[in-house]
Amino acid sequence: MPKLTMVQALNMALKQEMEKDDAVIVLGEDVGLDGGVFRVTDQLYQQFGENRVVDTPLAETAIVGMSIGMAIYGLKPVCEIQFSGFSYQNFHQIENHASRMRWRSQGRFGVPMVLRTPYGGGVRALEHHSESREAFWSHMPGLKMVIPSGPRNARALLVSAIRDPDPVIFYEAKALYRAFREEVPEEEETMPIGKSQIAREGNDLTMISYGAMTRPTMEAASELAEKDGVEAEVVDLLTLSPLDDDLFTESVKKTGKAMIIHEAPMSYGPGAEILARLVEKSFYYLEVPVERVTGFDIIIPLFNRENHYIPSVKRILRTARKMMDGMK
Amino acid sequence: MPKLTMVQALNMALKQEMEKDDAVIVLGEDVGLDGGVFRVTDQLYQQFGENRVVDTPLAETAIVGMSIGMAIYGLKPVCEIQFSGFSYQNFHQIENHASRMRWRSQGRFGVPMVLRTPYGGGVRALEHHSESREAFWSHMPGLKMVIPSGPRNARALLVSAIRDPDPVIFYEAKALYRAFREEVPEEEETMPIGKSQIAREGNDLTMISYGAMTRPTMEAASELAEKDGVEAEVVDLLTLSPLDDDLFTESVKKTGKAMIIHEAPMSYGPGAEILARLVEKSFYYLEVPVERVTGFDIIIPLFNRENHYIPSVKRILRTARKMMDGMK
Amino acid sequence: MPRSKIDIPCHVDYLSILDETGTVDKELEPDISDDFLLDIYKAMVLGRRFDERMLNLQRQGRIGTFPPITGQEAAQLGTVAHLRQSDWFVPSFREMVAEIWRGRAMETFLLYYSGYNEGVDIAEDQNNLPLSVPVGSQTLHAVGLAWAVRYRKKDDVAMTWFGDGATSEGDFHEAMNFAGVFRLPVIFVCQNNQWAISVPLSKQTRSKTLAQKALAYGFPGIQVDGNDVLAVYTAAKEAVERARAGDGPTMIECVTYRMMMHTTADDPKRYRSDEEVEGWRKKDPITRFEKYLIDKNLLEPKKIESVDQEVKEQIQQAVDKAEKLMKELGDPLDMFNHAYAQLPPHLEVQKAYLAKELAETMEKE
Amino acid sequence: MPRSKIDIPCHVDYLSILDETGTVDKELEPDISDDFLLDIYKAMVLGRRFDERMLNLQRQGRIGTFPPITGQEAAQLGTVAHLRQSDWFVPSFREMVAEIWRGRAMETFLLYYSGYNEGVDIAEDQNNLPLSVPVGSQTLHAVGLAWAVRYRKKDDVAMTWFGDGATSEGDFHEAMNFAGVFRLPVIFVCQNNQWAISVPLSKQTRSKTLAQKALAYGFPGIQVDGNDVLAVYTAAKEAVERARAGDGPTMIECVTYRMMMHTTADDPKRYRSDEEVEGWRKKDPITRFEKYLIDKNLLEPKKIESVDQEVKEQIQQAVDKAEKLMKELGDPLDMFNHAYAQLPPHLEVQKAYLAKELAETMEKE
Ligand SMILES: Cc1ncc(C[n+]2csc(CCOP(=O)(O)OP(=O)(O)O)c2C)c(N)n1
Ligand SMILES: Cc1ncc(C[n+]2csc(CCOP(=O)(O)OP(=O)(O)O)c2C)c(N)n1
Ligand SMILES: [Mg+2]
Ligand SMILES: [Mg+2]
Repeated sequence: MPKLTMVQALNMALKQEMEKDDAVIVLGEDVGLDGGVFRVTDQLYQQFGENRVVDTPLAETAIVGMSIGMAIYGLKPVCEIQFSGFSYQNFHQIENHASRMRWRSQGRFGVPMVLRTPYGGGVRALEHHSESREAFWSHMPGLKMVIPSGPRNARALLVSAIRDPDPVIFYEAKALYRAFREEVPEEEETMPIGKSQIAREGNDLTMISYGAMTRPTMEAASELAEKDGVEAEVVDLLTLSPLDDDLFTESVKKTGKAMIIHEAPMSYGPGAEILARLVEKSFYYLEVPVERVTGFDIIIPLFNRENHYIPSVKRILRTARKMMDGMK
Repeated sequence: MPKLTMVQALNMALKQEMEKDDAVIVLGEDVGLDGGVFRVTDQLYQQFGENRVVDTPLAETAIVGMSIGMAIYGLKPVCEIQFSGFSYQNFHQIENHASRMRWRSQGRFGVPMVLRTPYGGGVRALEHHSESREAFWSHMPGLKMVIPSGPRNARALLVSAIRDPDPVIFYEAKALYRAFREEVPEEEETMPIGKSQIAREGNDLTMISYGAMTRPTMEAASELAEKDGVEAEVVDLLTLSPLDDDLFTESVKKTGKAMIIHEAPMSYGPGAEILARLVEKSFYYLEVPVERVTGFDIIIPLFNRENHYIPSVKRILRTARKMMDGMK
Repeated sequence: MPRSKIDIPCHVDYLSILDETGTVDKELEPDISDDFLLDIYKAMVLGRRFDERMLNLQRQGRIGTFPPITGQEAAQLGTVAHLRQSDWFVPSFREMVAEIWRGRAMETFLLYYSGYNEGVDIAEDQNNLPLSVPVGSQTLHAVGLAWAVRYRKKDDVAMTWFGDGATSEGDFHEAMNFAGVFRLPVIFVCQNNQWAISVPLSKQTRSKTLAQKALAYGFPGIQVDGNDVLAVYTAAKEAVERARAGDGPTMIECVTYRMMMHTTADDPKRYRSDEEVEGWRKKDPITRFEKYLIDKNLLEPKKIESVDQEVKEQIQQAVDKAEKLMKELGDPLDMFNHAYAQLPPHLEVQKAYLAKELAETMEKE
Repeated sequence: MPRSKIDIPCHVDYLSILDETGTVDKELEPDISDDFLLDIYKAMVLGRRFDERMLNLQRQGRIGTFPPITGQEAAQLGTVAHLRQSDWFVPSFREMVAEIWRGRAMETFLLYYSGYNEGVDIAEDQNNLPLSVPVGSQTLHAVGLAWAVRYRKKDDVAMTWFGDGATSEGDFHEAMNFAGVFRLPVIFVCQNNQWAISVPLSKQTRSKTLAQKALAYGFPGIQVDGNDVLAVYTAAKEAVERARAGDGPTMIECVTYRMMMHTTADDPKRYRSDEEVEGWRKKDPITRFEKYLIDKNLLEPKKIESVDQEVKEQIQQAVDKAEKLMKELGDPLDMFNHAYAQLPPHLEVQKAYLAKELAETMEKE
């Protein structure tokens, strides 16, 4: 199995799906000759030509609006919005249309599109290039919101997203694009959308995270095991909507303690919903208050300070230890 | 004191602020001669002329983008987006600019604008005219998100919003526009943004709500008192962001039980954050799981079915009784 | 060439064939079969009468808010008449008679405007998008459909309707630009009815015509008398032919008038004069078309009456059918239908919650 | 008047005064004082040298990603040169030398592109908006500022810059339309540098010129040789005068070229040929302006050298200052500054949380 970065794994998913199904069309700004500013669509233009890999004018609303039309027709557009910070330009096309066309047309027209977009900080980028606003999409009925945490699941989930009959918002953590490699099988591999996974097993504490934050969470869990003798169970959500609340509530029923880690601002962020589900489904198992380790409720600072904004291993550990100490 | 509907009270707030301060400008679609499709700006055009009450072309992004420019200059634009369902057209202007211009300019330029918009169901309207998506705005750092629940506080909060140095999203419940009258003093009255209030006192159960849902919540509380001998305390949030979590956590410390009522879809909705704060600040006082009575995670149906979507008195009561029964 | 004039293509035609008195310009008269002329005529009358009936029902509280189309029948039918079954129909919210032409059953309007989701009912073989409320936004879907059509090597077209107000939206701009860049088979039909709710065209744009906006995107725009069904038909014919031939998009500005209120929730007396409305009444698209058909010996007073009768019967049948359907439809649980291709677990839970609530209520009653 | 041509105003000029060889068209030569000509020249050289130095620093990893401006000095300075202190400056993200002209300290660029929020530092008396990254979005702020200027009965103007790619965004359309409808004192300066990252103009629009897009909004557009500072200056002068006189907006399309990568994160070799770039190098705005100033006896080889020297010293001072500042600045707690006019309680809590974390870390170290 080749060892691939997440960029390469995503590229593989697109390439293979395009080879299999001529309804799959890639479109967006600079996705063609340039191969995308992060190179996720590298060489697709050369292989499939300009009718399959479409460089569009600079207009996010149109990219999404056109994708909706293409999807209604029966194609499977995979559009790229260059940075999630510019996906608010097309917010209304998703809220007003993509998420409800199936409902509005009483089942006549589905919108099997994928909106891929890089999100999150950690790559020393300019303003608007480091935000995490996955909560917006997660709150929209009719959408699916997927966030992989590494090359292998990124590839498998993107394939599933492309084949999904409903619109999928697919957030790619920039910080993971080239952070590490994983073995990714050449053969077809999919993963169910709407299912989380246990990234690490443990009985003492449940740590719930997703996307880029899965890594520092895993690191923190390792350190807890090594230094504190605490075995944390790490849940990697993978899909935020529909949210798989079975897996993490089961985990908490076992550990009695939960913390949630994300980059997005805390207030009204994804952690709130996870916390709410925990209370609704496993209240009587909770030994201590659920904790959230998240971005602050401010605009993420320019990159010189961003590592003080984004939850670090240290910050995760601090909270985890506080929770465990509270138990002594 | 005159007894006014919420529409009249809002109109009074605008009129009086415009009389006091020539920096206050009203703009939007049909706000001029027509007085707004709900008549909130009625007669302002006649009184203040087309330089103060500006009928704009049909373009929400421009209405907001232009308001941002006006506010940077030092004016106090109060723009109307005809229905909150069309405020996603201007989502990027709020996310990319209004909410962060003060921060981006390191304090040089504030954006003292108000975006008024009707939200919510219950008025037998067309598609896109009945949604509640206040969670979007509440999750954006740099904004304030205000939702009054009646004529008097609507008037006072709108005055405060206009005078606020930061951008305020001001959601007006359509269902309340003409639902009832309240005495509203002619004299200036403001209310602090960021403060909730106790709409009804009680020791048995805390019901947390805001906007249009405050009414059925109050009704349910009355019925609980009358029929069940249960005294519910009702918290009317008034501001969703910044969220006043002191008031409702204090209440829950007293009652030990909390339920949250809103029209917005449940998942990743405002209730999740309120629930999270309750857990973080009053976990050890919670006797039973916090309950959410909310809209479903689907597009609100066309009006024939909407009363089965929007939380009703009956539905609120059902949950409240379940919570109280659980205690017996 | 220091200060020189750039030679930009800036040609915009105005087309009028049947004048206000119903006199036809023989040279420009389009070649339309008698049957088809009568089909269009009947549809125009149907649209008018149905509008009146809906207004009536609305005033009686039997249906909710809706946007009347009176005055815009020619603009809608002259354009939609060119579409084949397989072409894509992408309406805004005021294309009632065009929707009927495309096969939408009349009773579905009554259901829709009574708040029944079942008011949208599109057969698998109908390439008709459901009506779209967010102004201007649907034009982009037409662009995507047209792109797909071409990708699949079909010669279908996508036709999309919108108002004068819609030309101010960013979505319109982006749709026009994409259509131009990709040279797509889209026809942009602007029903310039002079008003966007209370905002007159003069406050909407400083452009002399709306048609000329097409020039900014490198494709043709034409302005037509939108109350002259022959002119609209002719312009649309050219546009559709161009699109089918692979020669790209066209924008057609139909100059017409919104004779009624914006929607039944609106009171136009607040912002426009009766005189203005009366002035436009003289330009009625049906009266002049009737005159034309009489002159052509295709219509006589008795036939007019019989068309009217026939149409009214159809409408009555639709009303009856709708009222019957309303009694059968409306199961609240159906609100969960079509949220996704497959209902996800959390919605199963929520649906069960509602089912239980409904059952309990039943029990008590 | 059945099928008639509509007489629409569709005039677009192309203006060029100083050709590629530096030869001036005497008739059109603008009347600019010698001192001012030299000021502009110095600013152009400063812009070029600073760009080069930034690139150098970036390659050494001393600053982060930034968008070079080389080749666009004339377009920026020929326009901004007309602004008074009280006028409103509304840039995009590639107006480095225009920003310097407006008084932005050079060290702030280095701070900004090193990820320091302090890299934005605008004095109270500077009506300069901070740079704006979301393409096209800032044009609307210029419209709002211009509206406010007029409301306050001032004769200031708002000038806003954007690229060729930006003309595809809905925001651009809406800004142009509002400016036209309200007849506002805004000048829209399009730096058509032929590329939007990897997308060439031909894929951005099918319009022959970008200037003609103004016609869709009922106001004038002009295309100029954007590498000819005299032509840019002249067109901007007309536009600014018109705006100050209350005669509304103008769009100026400066035809220029992005000589470098889009940003330092970009590799243009992936999508454009070296020949194309070399072709444009011959049209360099500085070389030809130098030739003009030499011909006018305002410049001689020694003076050129001394300007270069002066500029390099200024740059070195800025670099030194920035490096010093970077050592002083950067308190993480400052990230809570300016979130709101007054920090709300929940942010006080979050700030305290960070303060505690920082203190603990200090302790440990
Ligand atoms: C994006 C958006 N903004 C506002 C509205 C509210 N609204 C509905 S129709 C309308 C006016 C539309 O005018 P025009 O485009 O001329 O079409 P007409 O109503 O005249 O057919 C407005 C403002 C809407 N539906 N969508
Ligand atoms: C709304 C938005 N979409 C995408 C981007 C990413 N992006 C930054 S610059 C750019 C190209 C801009 O091209 P143009 O307008 O011609 O300006 P230039 O870079 O040539 O100066 C793109 C796509 C962005 N900053 N904003
Ligand atoms: Mg109209
Ligand atoms: Mg460019």
